[in-house]
Amino acid sequence: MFIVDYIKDVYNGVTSLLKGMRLTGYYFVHPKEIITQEYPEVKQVLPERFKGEVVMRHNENNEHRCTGCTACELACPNATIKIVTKFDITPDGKKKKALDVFVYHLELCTMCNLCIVACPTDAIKMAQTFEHSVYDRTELTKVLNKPGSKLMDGVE
Amino acid sequence: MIEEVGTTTEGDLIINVGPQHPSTHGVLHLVITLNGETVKKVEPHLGYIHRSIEKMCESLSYRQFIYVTSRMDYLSSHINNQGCALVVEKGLQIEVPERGKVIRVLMAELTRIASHLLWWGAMGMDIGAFTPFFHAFREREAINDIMEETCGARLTMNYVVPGGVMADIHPNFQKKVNEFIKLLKSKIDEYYILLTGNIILQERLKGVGVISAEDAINFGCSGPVVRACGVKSDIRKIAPYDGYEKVKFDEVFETAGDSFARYMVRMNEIRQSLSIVEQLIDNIPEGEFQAKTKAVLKLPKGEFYSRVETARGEFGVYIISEGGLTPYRIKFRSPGFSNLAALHHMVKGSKIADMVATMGTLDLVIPDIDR
Amino acid sequence: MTKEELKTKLTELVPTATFDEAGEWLNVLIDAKDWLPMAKALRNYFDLQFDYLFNVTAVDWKTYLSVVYHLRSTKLEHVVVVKAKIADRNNPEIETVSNIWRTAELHEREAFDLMGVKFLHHPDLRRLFLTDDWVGYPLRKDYEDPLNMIKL
Amino acid sequence: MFSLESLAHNIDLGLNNIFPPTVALLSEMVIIGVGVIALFAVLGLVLVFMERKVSAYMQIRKGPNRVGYQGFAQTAADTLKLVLKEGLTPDGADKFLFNLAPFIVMIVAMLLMAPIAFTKGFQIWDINIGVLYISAISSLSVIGILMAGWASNNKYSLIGAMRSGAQIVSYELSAGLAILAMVVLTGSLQISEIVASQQNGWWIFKGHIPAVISFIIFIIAVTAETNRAPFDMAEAESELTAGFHTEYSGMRFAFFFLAEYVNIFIVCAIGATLYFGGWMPFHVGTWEAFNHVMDFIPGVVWFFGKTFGLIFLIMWFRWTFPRLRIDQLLNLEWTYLLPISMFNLLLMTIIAINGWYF
Repeated sequence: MFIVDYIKDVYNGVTSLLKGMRLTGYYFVHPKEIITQEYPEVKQVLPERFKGEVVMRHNENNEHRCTGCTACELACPNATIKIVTKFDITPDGKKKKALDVFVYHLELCTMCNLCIVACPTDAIKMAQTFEHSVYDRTELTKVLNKPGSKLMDGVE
Repeated sequence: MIEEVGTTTEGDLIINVGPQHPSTHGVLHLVITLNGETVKKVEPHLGYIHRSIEKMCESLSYRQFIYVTSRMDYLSSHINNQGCALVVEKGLQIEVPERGKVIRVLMAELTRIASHLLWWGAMGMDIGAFTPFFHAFREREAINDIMEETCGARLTMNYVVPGGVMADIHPNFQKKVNEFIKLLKSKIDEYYILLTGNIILQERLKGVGVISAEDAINFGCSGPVVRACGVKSDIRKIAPYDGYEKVKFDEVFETAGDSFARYMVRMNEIRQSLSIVEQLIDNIPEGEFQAKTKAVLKLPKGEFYSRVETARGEFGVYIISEGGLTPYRIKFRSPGFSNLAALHHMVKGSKIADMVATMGTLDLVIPDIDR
Repeated sequence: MTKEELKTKLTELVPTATFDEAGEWLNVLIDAKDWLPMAKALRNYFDLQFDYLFNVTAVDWKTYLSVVYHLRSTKLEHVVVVKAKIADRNNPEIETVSNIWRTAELHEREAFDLMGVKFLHHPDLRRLFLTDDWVGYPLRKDYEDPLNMIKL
Repeated sequence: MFSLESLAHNIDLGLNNIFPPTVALLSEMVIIGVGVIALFAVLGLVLVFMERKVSAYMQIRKGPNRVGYQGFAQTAADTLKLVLKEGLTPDGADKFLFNLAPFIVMIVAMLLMAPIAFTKGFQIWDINIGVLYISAISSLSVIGILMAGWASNNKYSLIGAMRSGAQIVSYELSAGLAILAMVVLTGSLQISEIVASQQNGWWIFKGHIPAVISFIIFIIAVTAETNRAPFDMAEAESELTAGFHTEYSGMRFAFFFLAEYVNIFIVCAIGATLYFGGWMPFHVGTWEAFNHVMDFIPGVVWFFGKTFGLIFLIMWFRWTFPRLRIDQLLNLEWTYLLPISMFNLLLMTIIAINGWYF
């Protein structure tokens, strides 16, 4: 019947609305459900696999493991890494290729992790930093090997 | 002939919706012809974030090009990557170890849930309910945290490599996913109360943006759009990949073909994906997560096509190889591009508000359309 | 329909067609002028019923162009790949199929935009992604753009 | 005992003692004008802050929490930003109407403040047709909105304004009928008398079924009249970007924004006056002790408490429901609300004539 359908319509509609209001009302009176993270005060600890930026491992004697093989440079899809090599003279008088400057363009990097996978000597890794904002983008071009650092002994 | 600004000769109003507009979810530009509130014509103008990924991939090696595809449909980036890895594996006949396959499927389904959750929230925004957005993000955040722990990134993970996955799962992965399953199961009924069951939403979506099964096929729609008309189209069922043939799940169908049917297909797909995750999470086989591959991959001369089911529909990768280090020609068949083609057909004759609601249920991701 | 059955059927349809069975699906290589009648047949014949055109693209083979159509039948669940060869690279022309499969409309516009294939009788053949005054077709192999293309 | 009534009375007496009556009246007007503007500013700040916090808590987030303690100064900071911002006028806009529209909307909101009784005897103008006055003036705000939409030279604004026109004109009817039902029950149009008639119980309890129905219709209709979600057709963020005030910026935008919130306050104040007894304390029949305790709470607190309760209800609607479509909106009015409220008016008349209320 028309009137019955009409009232049923109104009833069903209103109950569906009230159910929704009960849910939002529940959240309104339960502030402990709030999921806001207040960022600068509360900093989340990022998991160790988080890909923030590429850094080079150095030990306490300022030695790194990069042989300058350019595997990472070849693996990089965006030309983010540029490796400049030099020739060291080994004690027995031979010339040996070694890393001079490891240039890393953070502004081009997409954190795809391919360079880390490609590295045969495990010289680079991903750091868990994420606050990369700077005022001048040239600051994002970084040299990863620390000044005066040398190749670790035994790494070929 | 349509003028860019002003009215047509019949006195209809022409409005530019986008490239910056709250309901186009990105830089989609629609030129709509209006007669009062009624939409007479919708014409998409594309290319605002066209990056020519296809050309870009022609100069990238078979390992490198996978990461670019994350930037297409960024909401189901893992599934895009999976499709690309599959085509390389098909060309090189690499057999992915079981563990690798299961991890891929798990991640793909989590991605699908995350994508559908974001769609649900944005759908609410499109029809004027703001609260669902945050409620959906709460659960999506849990998925993102899981992704972050295992893959190292939250959205564009680049976790897939030809031959498997890049790294093994994190030791906490199974525990976290089990927690997430519990969380989502407790919250999924709230979605019903908050939006699905709401009389206003049902009135807004039922009978709006109707497309028949024949038209949907003819327009090349895929995914939930065509499943809402009752057409079998799930690639996971038609041409199973990565071990989808071994898991039990139902392809979700509706018959009405309207916006509400599309809405319900997506809502039910969340449950189906959840059941896939549930089946697999405690049964990840032991073994290698990645097959042994050569350092430099070279596809043999020939043509390879692989298709996967992303959250939006059928994603295809078509590679023509000349035997070199890089693809000779690569083409991505993106689901959003074809779905967008049907928009005019769906909305002509309805109100502006219906157009927004229909666009919401199409779940357009603009980088996916523009590529 | 299996590959073999499709092959015999399609040979009847287009006698000049050649086949390539290397991949997963049957590849049919035809000439561009045979395409329109073949497309109609593929769509309408009772035992073919390719109603779902899921991919259209064009390939630049340096001396000629080809347009590749991936077709699937949602009812009979078979797939065929049609490659129409366009010999004239400078003025490539092929009949549109946007009146047979509506999805082709946007896909063909994309192919026109990026590869320069002219689809005859297309209802609205304009640039899709690029601006209307763009010169050249970027996906062609001989396309040069010193400003935007960075050689690695 | 100190009360706002005696304060107002003393000011009136003092001014009349010092100045001749005309000057006294003028200076009283100035005081009231300043008071109303100050109240506007405070209401704007408080209501915007309230809306942001309510929405935040319903959306499981914290809302503004940086400027000042718990973000209390956030709205003040936003206002400062809006004041300092350049007010742009789009090219091709009708400059005069474009600049006039926000002021019309503001003036209407200010005029509506006049007959509202804040507490006993504390009322700007106790006009004897108070309810009618409010119904009449509140429909004027549509002119400002139409003006803004038309003058902006923007199609989104135009569509938004037209929607708003259709909507306000329609919902005026059921709001009027809902108010009329209460007038039938009270027998007076004067706000102070309506409040006084609720001394022994609020109308929503005394008038039982028809009063409750009337209240529900009233709250729906005023939500629509103030262009609030789920009836925010005029702004419809996802469809028309910002509707009729798309092109406004700076202070003129702030006027629209402020007027929206002041309008909400006014309609809720009227709702509180008609159904919840205005500044009348909560009394229960013969519980003398209880009633006495209730009397200790000043009328202003009661008034604002009830008003803010209704405002919270309207905000609650906004942050829960999706938006209706324009044809559904009109459908709701003409096929549901209007017949129900007409029937309700009839029912109310029968009840009032027979004295079947408490």
